[in-house]
Amino acid sequence: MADLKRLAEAFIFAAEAPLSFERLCLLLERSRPEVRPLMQELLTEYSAGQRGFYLAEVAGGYQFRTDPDCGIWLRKLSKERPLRFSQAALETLAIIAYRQPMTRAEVEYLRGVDSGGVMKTLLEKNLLKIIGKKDVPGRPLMYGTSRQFLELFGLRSLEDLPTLKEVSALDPELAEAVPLEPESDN
Amino acid sequence: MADLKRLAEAFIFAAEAPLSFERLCLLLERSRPEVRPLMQELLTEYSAGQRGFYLAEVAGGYQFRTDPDCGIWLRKLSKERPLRFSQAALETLAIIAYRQPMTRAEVEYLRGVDSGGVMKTLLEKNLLKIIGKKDVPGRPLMYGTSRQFLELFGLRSLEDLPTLKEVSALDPELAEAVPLEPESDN
Amino acid sequence: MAFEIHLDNFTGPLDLLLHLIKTNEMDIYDIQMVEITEQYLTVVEQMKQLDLEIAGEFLLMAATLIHIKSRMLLPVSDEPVEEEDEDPRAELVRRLLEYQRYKQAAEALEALPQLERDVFVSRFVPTEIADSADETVSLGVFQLAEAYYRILSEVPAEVFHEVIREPLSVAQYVQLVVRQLADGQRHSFRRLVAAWPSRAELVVTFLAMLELVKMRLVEIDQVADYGDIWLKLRVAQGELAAVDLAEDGFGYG
Repeated sequence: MADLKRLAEAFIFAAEAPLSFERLCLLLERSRPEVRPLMQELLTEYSAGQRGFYLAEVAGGYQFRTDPDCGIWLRKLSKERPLRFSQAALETLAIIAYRQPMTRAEVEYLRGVDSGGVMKTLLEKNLLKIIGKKDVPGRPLMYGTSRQFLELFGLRSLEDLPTLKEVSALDPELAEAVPLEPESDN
Repeated sequence: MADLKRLAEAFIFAAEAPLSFERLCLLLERSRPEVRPLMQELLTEYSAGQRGFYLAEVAGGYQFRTDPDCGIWLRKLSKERPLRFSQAALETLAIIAYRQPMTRAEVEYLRGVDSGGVMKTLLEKNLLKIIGKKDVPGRPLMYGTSRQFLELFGLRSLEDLPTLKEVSALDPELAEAVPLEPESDN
Repeated sequence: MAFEIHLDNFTGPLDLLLHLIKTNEMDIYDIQMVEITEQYLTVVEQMKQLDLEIAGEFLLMAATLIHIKSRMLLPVSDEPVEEEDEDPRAELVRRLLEYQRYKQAAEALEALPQLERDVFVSRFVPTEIADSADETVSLGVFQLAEAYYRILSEVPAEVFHEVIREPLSVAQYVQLVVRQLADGQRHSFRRLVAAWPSRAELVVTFLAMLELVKMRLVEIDQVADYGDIWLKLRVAQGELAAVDLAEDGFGYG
């Protein structure tokens, strides 16, 4: 049993992306009920704040990651500047993350500004993805966030997104999520 | 002191290559006599044969590595690795997705290079399928994309593929480069 | 009221409006349209004077503000206008509130520990899995579409609909290509076809090239993806005479 746990550790450590529970079971050639308690143990052993790294649950999988506490120090390791998002990129990502699937026109209606360039950059960085076409006249493309988006921000799933502040309750009519009606899909 | 050890762990874990003792001291901004005992502790804590990975002393530095015991198993990771794509595979897939049915010669004409190997790989991965023979001399095989292709890209149907107009709305540069109306020839 | 504002500090007109509302300590549910419109226009005007290019969205918002302001100034009509007397600002307020939500969400995202900025993963690749798999590219519908349109942009149009009829004979072009390559040097395909500008000729030249490759008379290579294709004669000029380059040999007749 100890060996199975070691193997699980090794797989997660060596995988290039977060390793899902299903894939881990396949790799270990064991059933889920056999693997589950192991993972519980590992999550405890490598929980955040104990060592320099911890076992994180991200993007539907497990991955060893350095503890966020150490972040400022670790930045000294890399010469390159980390990815810095512009305000426009963050807004666009946020809107799509919370409201996906979204068309470009819907994003632009919410932001009040042309967003094609920003969306293209985010698509190229693989943080957004095209997830089909909307069933309305013109069949505009629909966008959503990708797995890399979850990995980048260390989220298990979209449900892990920070809760949005509710719009002030002063006016219950306004507080309701406003249905989007972009003028037109151009 | 515990924090210094955590930091050392994190540095070694995140470094791109084995981290030398000297560099570690620099990064930690501590003197060698301060760091040396830490490293002894870490080497003991993460000695080989205990976990899935261990603290190895290699190439004049420290590095966390998977335990050699697990090696044979780890090979499964590469075999069962999620699909990896080369630029060549992506191009070939793109051409066939948009213009199917396509013969190999047609693909090669568009790409300007031999594509037999790539197409074979894509067939093996079940992303392409043979959909008949073309009614021209030599009766070459015609290829198209498969169900798995749609699944992989999260598309409901081929009609969900973005048209030139949609892509170039995000990337005006493309619109100038492609004088075609490819929508019309499906 | 003097303030210094730069448009590029704002991601859009909604952002600028929110800023103005906040600095004026106004209630977002009760925007003072006259004041806000005036300030907004001042900012836009400053930008114009600085000869900065102002995005259309900022001007559109200016028009919207003026419109709302004028509607607010109209005397409330005595006629019982159905239920239509919604506050002219309502739509703007809704948009501002909604936008504010996502502006805050963006801040929350930014604050999350970010990979390669605050959090790092191990870069160690065990030799067991370090097989030389080809360099990988990111994979998504967008990448697929972009790859396709990039290729199209480099290929002459309508190649698949072209029906090649005489008088262009492949054999004839085989001869032409051979003549061009006779010096034994490498020649670029692009340069070769540049001599024959029409699409039909290009296709025939291409077919001729393929024939020559098939007959192992010419070798082709390409140094980089998308790079030019290079052709070079594989045989000595003298040996060519022995090869039958006549029309019927190619089966296009």
